[in-house]
Amino acid sequence: MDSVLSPAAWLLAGIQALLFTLAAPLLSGWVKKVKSRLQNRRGPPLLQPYQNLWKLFGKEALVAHTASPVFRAAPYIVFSSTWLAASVIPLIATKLPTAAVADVIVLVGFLALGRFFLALAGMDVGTAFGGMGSSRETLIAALAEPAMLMAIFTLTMTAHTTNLSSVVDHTLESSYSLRPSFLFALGAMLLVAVAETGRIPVDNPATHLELTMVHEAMILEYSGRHLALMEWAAQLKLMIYGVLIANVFFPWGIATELNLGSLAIGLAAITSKLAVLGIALAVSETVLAKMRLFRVPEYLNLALLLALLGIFSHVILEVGA
Amino acid sequence: MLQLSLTEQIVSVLSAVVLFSSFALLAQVRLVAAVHAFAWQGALVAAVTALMATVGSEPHLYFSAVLTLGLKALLIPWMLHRLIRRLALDRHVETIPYPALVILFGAGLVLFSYWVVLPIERLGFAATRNVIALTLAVVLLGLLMMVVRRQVVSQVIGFMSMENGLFLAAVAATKGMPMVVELGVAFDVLVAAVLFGVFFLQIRESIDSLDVDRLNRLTEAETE
Amino acid sequence: MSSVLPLSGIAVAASLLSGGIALFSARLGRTAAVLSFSLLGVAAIAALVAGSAVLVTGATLSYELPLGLPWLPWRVRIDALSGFFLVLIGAVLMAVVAYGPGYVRQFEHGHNSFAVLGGFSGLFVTGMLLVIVADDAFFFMVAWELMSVSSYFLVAFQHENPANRRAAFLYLLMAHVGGLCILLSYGILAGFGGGFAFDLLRTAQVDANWATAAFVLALLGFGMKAGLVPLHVWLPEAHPVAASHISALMSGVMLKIAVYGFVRFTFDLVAEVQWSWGVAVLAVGSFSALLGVLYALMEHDLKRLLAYHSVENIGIIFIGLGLALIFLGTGHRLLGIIALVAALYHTINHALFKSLLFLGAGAILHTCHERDIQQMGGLLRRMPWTGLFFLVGCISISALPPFNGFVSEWLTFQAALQGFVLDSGVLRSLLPVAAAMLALTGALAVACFVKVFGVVFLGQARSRQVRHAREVSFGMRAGQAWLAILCLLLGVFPTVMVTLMDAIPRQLLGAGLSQATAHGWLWLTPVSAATASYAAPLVLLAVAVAWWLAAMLLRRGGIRQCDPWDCGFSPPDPRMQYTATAFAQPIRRVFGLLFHIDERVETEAGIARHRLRVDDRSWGLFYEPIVRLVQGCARQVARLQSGNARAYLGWSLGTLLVLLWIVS
Amino acid sequence: MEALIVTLSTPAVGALLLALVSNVTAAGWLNLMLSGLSLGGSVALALGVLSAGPLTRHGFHIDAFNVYLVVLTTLVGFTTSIFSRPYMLHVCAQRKISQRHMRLYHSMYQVFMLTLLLALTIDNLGGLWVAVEGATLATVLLVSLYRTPEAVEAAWKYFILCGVGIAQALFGTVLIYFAAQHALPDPSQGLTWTVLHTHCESLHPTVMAIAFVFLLVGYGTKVGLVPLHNWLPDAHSEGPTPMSAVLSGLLLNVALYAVVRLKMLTDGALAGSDDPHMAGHLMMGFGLVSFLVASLFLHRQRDIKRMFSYSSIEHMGLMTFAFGIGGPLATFGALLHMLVHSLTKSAIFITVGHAAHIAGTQTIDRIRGLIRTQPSVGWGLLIGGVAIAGFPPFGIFTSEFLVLVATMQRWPWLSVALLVGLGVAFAGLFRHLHPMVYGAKPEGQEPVPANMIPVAVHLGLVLWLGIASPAFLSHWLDQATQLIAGSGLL
Repeated sequence: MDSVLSPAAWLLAGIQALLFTLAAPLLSGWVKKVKSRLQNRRGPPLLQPYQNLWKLFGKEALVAHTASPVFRAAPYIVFSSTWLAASVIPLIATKLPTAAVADVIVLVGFLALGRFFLALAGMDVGTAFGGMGSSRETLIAALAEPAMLMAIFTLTMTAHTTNLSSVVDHTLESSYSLRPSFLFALGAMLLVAVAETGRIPVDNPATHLELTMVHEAMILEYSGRHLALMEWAAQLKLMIYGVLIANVFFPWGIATELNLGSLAIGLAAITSKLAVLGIALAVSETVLAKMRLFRVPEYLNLALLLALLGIFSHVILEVGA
Repeated sequence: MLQLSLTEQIVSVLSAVVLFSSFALLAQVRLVAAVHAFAWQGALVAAVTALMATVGSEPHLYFSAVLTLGLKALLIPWMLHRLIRRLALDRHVETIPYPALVILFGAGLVLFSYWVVLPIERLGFAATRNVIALTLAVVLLGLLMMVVRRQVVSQVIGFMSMENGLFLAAVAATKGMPMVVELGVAFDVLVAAVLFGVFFLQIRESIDSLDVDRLNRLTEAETE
Repeated sequence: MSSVLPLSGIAVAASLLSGGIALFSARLGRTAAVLSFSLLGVAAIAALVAGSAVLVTGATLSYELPLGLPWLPWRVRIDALSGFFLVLIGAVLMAVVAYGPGYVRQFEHGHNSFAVLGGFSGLFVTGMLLVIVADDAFFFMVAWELMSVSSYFLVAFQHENPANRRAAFLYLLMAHVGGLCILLSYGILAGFGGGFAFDLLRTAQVDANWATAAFVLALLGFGMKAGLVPLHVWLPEAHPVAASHISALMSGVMLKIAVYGFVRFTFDLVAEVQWSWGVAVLAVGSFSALLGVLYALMEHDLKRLLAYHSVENIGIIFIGLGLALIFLGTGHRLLGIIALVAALYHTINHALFKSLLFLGAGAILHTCHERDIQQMGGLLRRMPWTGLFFLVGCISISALPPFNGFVSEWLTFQAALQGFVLDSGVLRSLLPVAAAMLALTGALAVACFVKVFGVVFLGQARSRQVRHAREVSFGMRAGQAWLAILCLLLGVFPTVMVTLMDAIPRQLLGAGLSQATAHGWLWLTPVSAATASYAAPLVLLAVAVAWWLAAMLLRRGGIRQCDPWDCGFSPPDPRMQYTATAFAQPIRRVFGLLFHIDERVETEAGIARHRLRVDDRSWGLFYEPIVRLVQGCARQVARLQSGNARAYLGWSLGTLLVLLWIVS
Repeated sequence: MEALIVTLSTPAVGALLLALVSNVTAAGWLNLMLSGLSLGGSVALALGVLSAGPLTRHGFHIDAFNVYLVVLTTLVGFTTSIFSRPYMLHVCAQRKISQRHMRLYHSMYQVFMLTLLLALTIDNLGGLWVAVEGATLATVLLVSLYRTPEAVEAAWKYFILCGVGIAQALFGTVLIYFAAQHALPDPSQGLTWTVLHTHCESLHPTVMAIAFVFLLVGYGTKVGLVPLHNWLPDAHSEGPTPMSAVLSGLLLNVALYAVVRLKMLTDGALAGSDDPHMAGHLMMGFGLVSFLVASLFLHRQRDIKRMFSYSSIEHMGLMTFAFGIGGPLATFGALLHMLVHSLTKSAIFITVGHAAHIAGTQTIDRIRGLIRTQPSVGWGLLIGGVAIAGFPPFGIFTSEFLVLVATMQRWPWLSVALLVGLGVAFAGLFRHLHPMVYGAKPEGQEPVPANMIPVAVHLGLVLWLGIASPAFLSHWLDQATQLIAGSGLL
């Protein structure tokens, strides 16, 4: 509880959250860029996402006359809940006071809250595609969420805490870091991350092909600043999963002391880790093709299986031993 | 060897004859003959009663004897006779399925009765024990008759012969029940007999026959 | 403190009187309804005050009533657990009192008089209150069955409807069987304790095997009432057909009374709990939670859907109770207490949000006369307040922060995550699996309520009467508002509630949960601050700030109304909307094994129709065999009554011979 | 003693008087008044016995066990006569029976009451037998009163089966007398129950065992124990409804009363033998079989009165079972059950009579929507059904609770059978009851003049007994328990 009372820590948490938000479009720009390169295209500039957002913010928002207040409120809720989720995750430094306010289960709760309103927004206007997107989104989420929680539980049970900051600290301090359970959990987490962020092979963020889209179907009716918020929230989500994987499974380099030097090291570390992850994602998206919707449950079952294996190997191999 | 007094011997013999008459009832297929056999059975019971009255100097038993004679040997047979004629059943011959088996079963019942009363030996009055066994057999045979006979009249005769067995038991084994009770019993039997008469007519009216197997409207078993 | 007993007495008397007054509705007209509901209001306030007084002081009060049998008088006792449930009843009853007068207006004309509805409502509330305060098994059973019977009459209320009759029959039958199981389980304890007073049961030295037998019977009995799978089948039949404020009471409160009974039995009356019981409860709870939500997803009758969600939430409560039993049975008292508090917290949460949702469904039914969600749509613009409150209910039941459902699920997760302290590897791996089931349930619940809210309140109206829906009266909205506010408060200030509930484990298990609130009202730290913490007020604040920031920054730029775009197709009409069936279709395919699906295309006069029926599998698996067995036995037995007098005489002769043979 | 004379002589005189009164309306009122007078007498008698202890004089014996049954009998007789008056007038107006038959009906009603009261109060086993047989004879003509083929058939079966049964009981009585001849100082008192009871240890055990078998089968036939019950549903369904009410509410009780009295003797005689609880075990067996079989039978009924007569078999089975268990708790429960079952069942039959009038038939499938047609009858039937199914706060729950508890203490595994039976019986009852009371009113169905006061009184009493058993009644029953089981509960 000591970190909670320190104003410096709060300040740092605020900065981290801001950084998180601002860096999110950069990450998706990076992935796009790498992907284009892999496909022998030049691709958009790295900062193109910022430009898109800026443009959208300046535009007039169109709202269908069949829409209800939920439609207009949803972007704000989706964005703010995703942003709150982001603020809980240690980005460049641990001992976050925000991680004490909301632990990892709350983080999942925030994401679920965002998804709830995103799906509602999809159904609000009463079009054919919106409902379809919501339906698919909730199916994928329903199957992905247990796998994700199980993967996280493997970590939290190892660290005996659900405070993400403490989990990272624990992994750093522990000498026994090459655990079979972590390996399985990482696998599960990677699969879930791909599904949850709507990337190939589960969903294709670049498509507007009616029958395959999931996320795009839900935000089909959005325009202007509403669309900008939704897009930004999606980019944030990608970033969240990236940072989660990067910092929870490979925490090395993150700042545990609140001094400028270690913070700089932390920033550099997370940047390079995310860059690597982005390349990995781009590679996998290039190599793989999108699945049919009803293959997705099998895919997520694999994630759940990995997560279960992780937790079993933890409670059987590591606790008992 | 049992030492029995003369009275006890006579009682035993008469009771045995009553038992025999029960078999006669069981086997008799002609209604009129069955009524006659029933009347004889009543007379025998009355005779035993009178005998007990003389031996035991129980004056109220004389009354019982007369009552039994009047009721069981005369009045009820007469009523049945009249009913049979009124219902035109004089020449009715009943078919009993497996008559030999029925008689065999009856014999089995007699054996069973002896077996049941066997433990009463300890009381040390062997004759009475035998009489109880005999009367028990008469009661069971009466019941058996009601089970195997389909004719309403034969059923009534079976019922009445059960009553005979009871009465014989009361008289022979215990020298008669208290007077009030016997009067009550006799009254009930009389009313029952009258009611039977009423029912014959009602049943005849409703199913146009006196075959109890056709009284089966109130069934709950599934009809295949 | 001395006023608690009189207050509870007032609560009982007022509810009884409310029923009595309703009987005169023929003469008094609308006055009777108003009077009756005001008396229920008195009962609600009295229960609330009495319950909170007991919780705050942690005292135990008892009293003996001059009723019952001479050597078995009815005993009353109010302790913290009773107090908690009194508060629960009072809170929901308040909403019903505000909501009821407006809702029952529709019964003023027509056959179904208010006399029956109000009369049995009063009795129903009386029964529930008495169950809570009963202190001996006999009185408990009387009150329990009073509750069952009066609610049965409430289910059968609109009995022109065959569905009501069927539901009422099924309900009463299962209530009866459940009641008998409970009676038997008390009987086992009483056999060892030497009497039926709860004090004697507490001190009974029960043999372990018999204790298990008693526990299994109690689980069956209370589980049947609570609606655990596969004993839940009455629930989706009975709750929807009752009047909506009664559904709220039944689903919101009566099921909780079953939880009360189970908690009272296992945590209070049975001296020694065994961890194996916990495993059974955990398994049953997990399956109930998962199957409940899956069946709910397939349902399109709004109230049936909510009823299946009750099954789900009862499952979640029992997951908590199962965890508590496992921890207590293995000697980890503190963790057991956390799990118990989590379960009880979820109990009150579910009471609040499920009542809220049922009241909302009732409001829709009241104005649209429609329960099929496939006929609804766009109601949010026609009934904004009801829609808002319903949304609160949806968020709460989906366990999303910062509302109350999330807090209790969070606590349950926290308890489940402490599984590493257990010695047995099997148990250690069981707990995370249960947690995963809980997570899956939660995610599916989100899916389901997206479906419900999306199809009912969003989009466009799918039928004429829905298009002409109007907002309901002030009282009906007030009832929903009260519950919605409570949902938010319990979500934002969990520490207050946990502090209040502290008296319960203190009394039942001899220790409190002081570390949970050790860091001030802001922080909920069930195990320790290092393990997990949650500051709900800060979360709410952060949401508000984030929203405000985003809204402030993005004020510029106008908004223009236009037709929906929909990829450039012509403006969609209501029939083009995604239906509830379509919404649930992917899930139906993924979990197809768990449903009994009857899907076919029928061609009639050249028109092809697609028919789809999705049913509960438990009917075919558990109930139909029993029905067939009873029918078969009855058919065999009926041969006894062949109609042949000679056969009857033969029976007599045979019986005589057999008996003589036996005695000789 | 005066009270006893009033109680007994009223029906005796009444029977003669009513045989002469040809005015149907007047006869109905007279019947009602006579029953009321008898009730008054019995209440006075009960007060006397309560204050002064058991009364044994002039061949009558009244103790705590039978005095409450006497009051119950006269009470149910009285309330049924209230119901019977308009009901039979209605039947008469429909020309189902003639005025002559009405005379028979009223006269036999009183004879029936007389025989029941006699059977309860008399101190002589022979007298008991005569009275029970008399009760059969008095009712047999009433069963066939409507003269339909079914009624005649039912009456015949009733007559022949009960006649055979009661003959077996007489054989048992003779055997007891026989045993008494060798045990009593004064053999001529060999049928006096009180004398026998004081000397029961010296009665020959084997004779008593055989005698008990005969008596159990004999009186058990009248109780309606399976498989001797076959007459019961027939007689109940075909006779006039007031008759069904008193048959089910009273006659069965009296027969069970006889069995229990004889069990007390048998238990005493067998106390020293190697199987001292033989009588109890036999009763438990019969009771349990009756209970379970009757509960299954309930599922297949098509006639409303038949259905409730099976319910009577079920409850009589439960009581027999409870008396068989013995011990204070079970006995108390059984005694209470006798009381509440009589009250409830007669109330139900009264309601059923009205229901059958409303629908014009007794067929369950054609009785529909009672609550809509005539709420008082519909609710009466429904609440009666709830009460008879054993739901609190009605008294049947209390007595079933006690019986169940006693079973759990002595025979834990049998309580499972009891619970299964209760569940099956409930399902059987309510699956038929539901469609009858609920639903829309059928075309052309009209309310009938119905007097629901007796039903309200009965159900009110049962409710009262369920909520609070009054102290005087508990003591009363407790004294009876002491008599039967040897020790009381209080």
